[in-house]
Amino acid sequence: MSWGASFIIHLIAALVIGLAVPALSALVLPFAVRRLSGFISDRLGPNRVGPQGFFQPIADFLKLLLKEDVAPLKADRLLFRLAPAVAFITPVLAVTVIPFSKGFTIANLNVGLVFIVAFSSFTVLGILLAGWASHNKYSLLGGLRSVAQMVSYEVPMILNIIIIAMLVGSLSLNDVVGAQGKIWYIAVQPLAFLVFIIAGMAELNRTPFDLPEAESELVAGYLTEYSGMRFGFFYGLVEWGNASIWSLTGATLFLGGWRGPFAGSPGWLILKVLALAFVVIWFLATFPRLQVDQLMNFAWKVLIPLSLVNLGVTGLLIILLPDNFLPPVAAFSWASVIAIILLFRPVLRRALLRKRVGRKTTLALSQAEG
Amino acid sequence: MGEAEAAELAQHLLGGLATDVYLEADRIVIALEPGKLHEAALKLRDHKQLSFRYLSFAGGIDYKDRMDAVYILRSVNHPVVAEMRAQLDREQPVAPTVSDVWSTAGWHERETYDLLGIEFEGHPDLRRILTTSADGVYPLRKDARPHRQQRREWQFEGIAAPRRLPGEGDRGERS
Amino acid sequence: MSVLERFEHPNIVTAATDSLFNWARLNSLWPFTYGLACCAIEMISTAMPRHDIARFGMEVFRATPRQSDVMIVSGTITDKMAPVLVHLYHQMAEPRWVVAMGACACGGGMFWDSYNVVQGADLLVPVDIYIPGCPPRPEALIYGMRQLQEKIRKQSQVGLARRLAAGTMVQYDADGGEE
Amino acid sequence: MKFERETGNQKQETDFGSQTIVQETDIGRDQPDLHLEEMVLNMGPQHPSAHGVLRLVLRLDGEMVVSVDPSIGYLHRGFEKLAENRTYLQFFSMLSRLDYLAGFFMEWAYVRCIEGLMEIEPPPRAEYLRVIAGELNRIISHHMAIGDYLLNLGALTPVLWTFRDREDVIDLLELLTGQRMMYNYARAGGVRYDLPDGFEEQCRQFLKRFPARIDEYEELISGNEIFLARSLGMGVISAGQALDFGLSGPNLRASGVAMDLRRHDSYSVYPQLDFDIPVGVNGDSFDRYKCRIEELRQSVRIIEQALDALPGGPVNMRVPPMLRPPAGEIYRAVETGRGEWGNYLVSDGSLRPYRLKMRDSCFVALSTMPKILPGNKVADVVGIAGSLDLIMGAVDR
Repeated sequence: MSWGASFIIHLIAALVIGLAVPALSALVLPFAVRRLSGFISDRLGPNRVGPQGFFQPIADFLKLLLKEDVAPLKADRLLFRLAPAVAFITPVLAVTVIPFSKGFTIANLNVGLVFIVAFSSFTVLGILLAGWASHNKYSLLGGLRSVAQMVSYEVPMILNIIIIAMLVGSLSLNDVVGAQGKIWYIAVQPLAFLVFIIAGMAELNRTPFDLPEAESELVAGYLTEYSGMRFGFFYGLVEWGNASIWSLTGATLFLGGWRGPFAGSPGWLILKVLALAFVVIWFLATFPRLQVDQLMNFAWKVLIPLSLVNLGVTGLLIILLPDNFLPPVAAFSWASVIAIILLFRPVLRRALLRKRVGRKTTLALSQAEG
Repeated sequence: MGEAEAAELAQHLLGGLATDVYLEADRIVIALEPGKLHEAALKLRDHKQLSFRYLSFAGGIDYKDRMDAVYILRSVNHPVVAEMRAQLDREQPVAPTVSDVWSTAGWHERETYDLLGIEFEGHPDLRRILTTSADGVYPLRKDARPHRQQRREWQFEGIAAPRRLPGEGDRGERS
Repeated sequence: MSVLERFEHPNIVTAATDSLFNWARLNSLWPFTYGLACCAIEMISTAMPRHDIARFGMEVFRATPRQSDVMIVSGTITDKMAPVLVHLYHQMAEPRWVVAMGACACGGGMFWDSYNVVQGADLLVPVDIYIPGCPPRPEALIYGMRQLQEKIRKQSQVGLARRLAAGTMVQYDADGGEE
Repeated sequence: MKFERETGNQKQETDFGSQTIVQETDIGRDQPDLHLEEMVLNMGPQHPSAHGVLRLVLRLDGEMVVSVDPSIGYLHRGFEKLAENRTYLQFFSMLSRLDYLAGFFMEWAYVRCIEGLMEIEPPPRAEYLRVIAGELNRIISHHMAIGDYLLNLGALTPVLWTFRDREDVIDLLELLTGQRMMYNYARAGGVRYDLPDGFEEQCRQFLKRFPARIDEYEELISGNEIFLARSLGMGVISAGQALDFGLSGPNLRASGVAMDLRRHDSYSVYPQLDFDIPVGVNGDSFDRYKCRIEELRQSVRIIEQALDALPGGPVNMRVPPMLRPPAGEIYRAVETGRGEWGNYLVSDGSLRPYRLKMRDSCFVALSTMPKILPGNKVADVVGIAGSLDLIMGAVDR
């Protein structure tokens, strides 16, 4: 095949898949959120539009498409309109390096991991632009929070991706999936998986880290001034597109990618992605929101030291036992996860509480005095 | 300690400050000169046994010929309610503030100022709190007749009224 | 002959798009989180498990006027609140609807003669649906929203466009004055 | 199809009314290159955590609150003036609209005033029915308080769970009074209706079911590390401060002052009922939340006892149809879900109240915010406001 033809085929494939994955996730995931969180809170959720309410997201998006597109007078018009597009780069481009099955990768880069990390940072640029250009104080606060949060949580995220790269010995995602033929890395590195999940929630602005768009504090955060489809871009395509990218990355790195019983296929990958998305929704319906300083404390005082220790020990074990390093790494990782679960409360409380409460809070019951 | 006992104690405590101390409907009423409100308030709050450390509210009543400032106090130790009241001049109602005695009085006095027009001398932040009425209109005064008997049109400074097409959600045009 | 005049009467194009667009709009009515008084509690109850307005896809209560479609004026409007209400109405993006929930929003309710109460939301903004009651039960609010859906089902895009042409939607500068 | 405007889309900024006054702080003074500004953020009157129509003008240094100026009156409906223009009986129906989450307490305080002036005692059955209605009201009020507080902290599910159970209580109240929220149940000299058929069984079933539900809330909320981190040590009010601020209800008791008008004033038949008063230790948001949870349990106890001890007899007494209390002045208060609700009633012997002054606990709780909020983060503003359990209908009156 000539170079030109190959280029065009790849371009079309990238566009189709790159647009289809965010679009599909924007259609499926918000609906899943509403039904699942409805289930958790004893409700039904949307069930009138189409079978079991399945056309609800279609109606929502069509409506958003038809709605007036307002740009505030004092806003920086160009940046205001550009921001959703900038944020949308992440899910479109990052999906191109994900292996969907054996030999089915749009761009089989040998630096796939770096590529994903690099492009997942683009969202923050879009959000900062949106927050700044809106000329609204809530938006500004939301944008600033988002930058602080995403930059902080990028670090543990990358550290854990490096751990996987070290285990595999390659930065190519195909190699990562190939190396998980016998055992998935969730069994080898549960600690890294745990940190990956937590940091991912923060990267995705999901509860308990949904500070940038904290509805009860900042109205809608950086989205406050957006209406119509520009809002739809952020609300559906960017957020849930990113969620699916995160789930795809997680499934590839830790859950064996497209591998599965019987035969490896994209079907298994989709199942794993849905499982990870379920975790996101579950968190969303359960947790309250963290505070800004608690959020920062948690990243810099808990997650990053944890990841660094994990990285150091894993690297040491790989150097010391170059032939058979998986069992000791797994042993260390499992031991630390169990230790964290046992010591979870004191560690977390120390990290989160900004000032100690002297006495343990109890309630005295004043008995009848007559 | 019952009300009668507390009233006696208060009478003894305040001495010449109070013009009258009597019981009415389960509460001790302490009538005072407006100038002596602050001093009496301090004494009532700091007394060990009476310990009126809790101010329920500070308000006012317009009696057409005079204006009364009313303070309801609650004793922390005993189930006793006391009322301080002072008669003010209706045309120029001025009372000393007790917001330094009980900080809760700050907002209650603002509200009384807003609704009745009683000015509290020494109040740190005496602004209107509830209404947007013009100066000099105090809705709770008996001679104020602020009632609306008809639907009126609204125009806001700096905000345009939404335009309507004929028949679009405008009851005024249809009826 | 302007485009609007050409589409004066429904034709095969507008009828089909009308039904599709209206289907999307009426099935995705996102209310505005704008609780004023007592009725707000019943409005919240409507979104809660027993009554669950989410079944109709209406549980997405947006806190910012930009992203909401229907403003439920739930409660008494006071003098101090009236300019805010108009302001928020202006900030909503078209197409937008207003539901007056409860006696106070319909006509002042039992506070009609108070010195600080606006006698009905329709003195300030165009109201599409009136829901009587003090406060209306959640069932009544759901019924009102269903009526609004019926209203939307019958509306035509031409009508909306004519509204545009008639200058219903006004330009505002940042200080709220008309341009 | 988009409704683009012909000359571009122009609308206003969202934070209406806020002046963009910018003041330089002292921090940057010695560093001329560093330009620090305080930001004025206008929270409300339309804000998801404004509990209706509260407006807070915050002065922020970054995310840190420097000063707070609550602006109220967005729901000032002029109750006190309206009372002077309605007869005593006409005004009964308006009272529940004050604190619309627990409207029966307002009626109770009002009839206590009238009964005090007329010097009549309602029959005992009526007093018990009032206690039952009042405690059911306290339960729904605390339901809203807990759910709304957690919603302010960003947790979605608790508010849905509490509202699920709130509907059960509302069913009971509807059975008892005929209305979901606005009861119009109390009458001078008794209550309006006797117990309907089937109320007692339904109520007992609910009381049997409800403690498990409270445990369920605690399981979801109280042990959650994020909730603890957001509530422990937040908005601390010491006992002395609380008395000075004039707080009442759970807000006061969370600070360690065991003052409950049900005990302190011993009105109605509360002296004959056995219940505890939960008292906090630290006076922070967590204690306020915990006090409310505990009061839910105590309310269950009270209703059970009241149902057991319910005497027979009439539920109201004959009073003249046109109420005309003798001239006099009286102050009577009841303990609502939020604290002391007091009415100061001045009667001149005519058909209408001469003056009705209402004392509200949320108004007082709100007035503490300028003192306790500075130094906290923006997110804590809504957190602490949620834990104080404000209801604007009662604040603005």
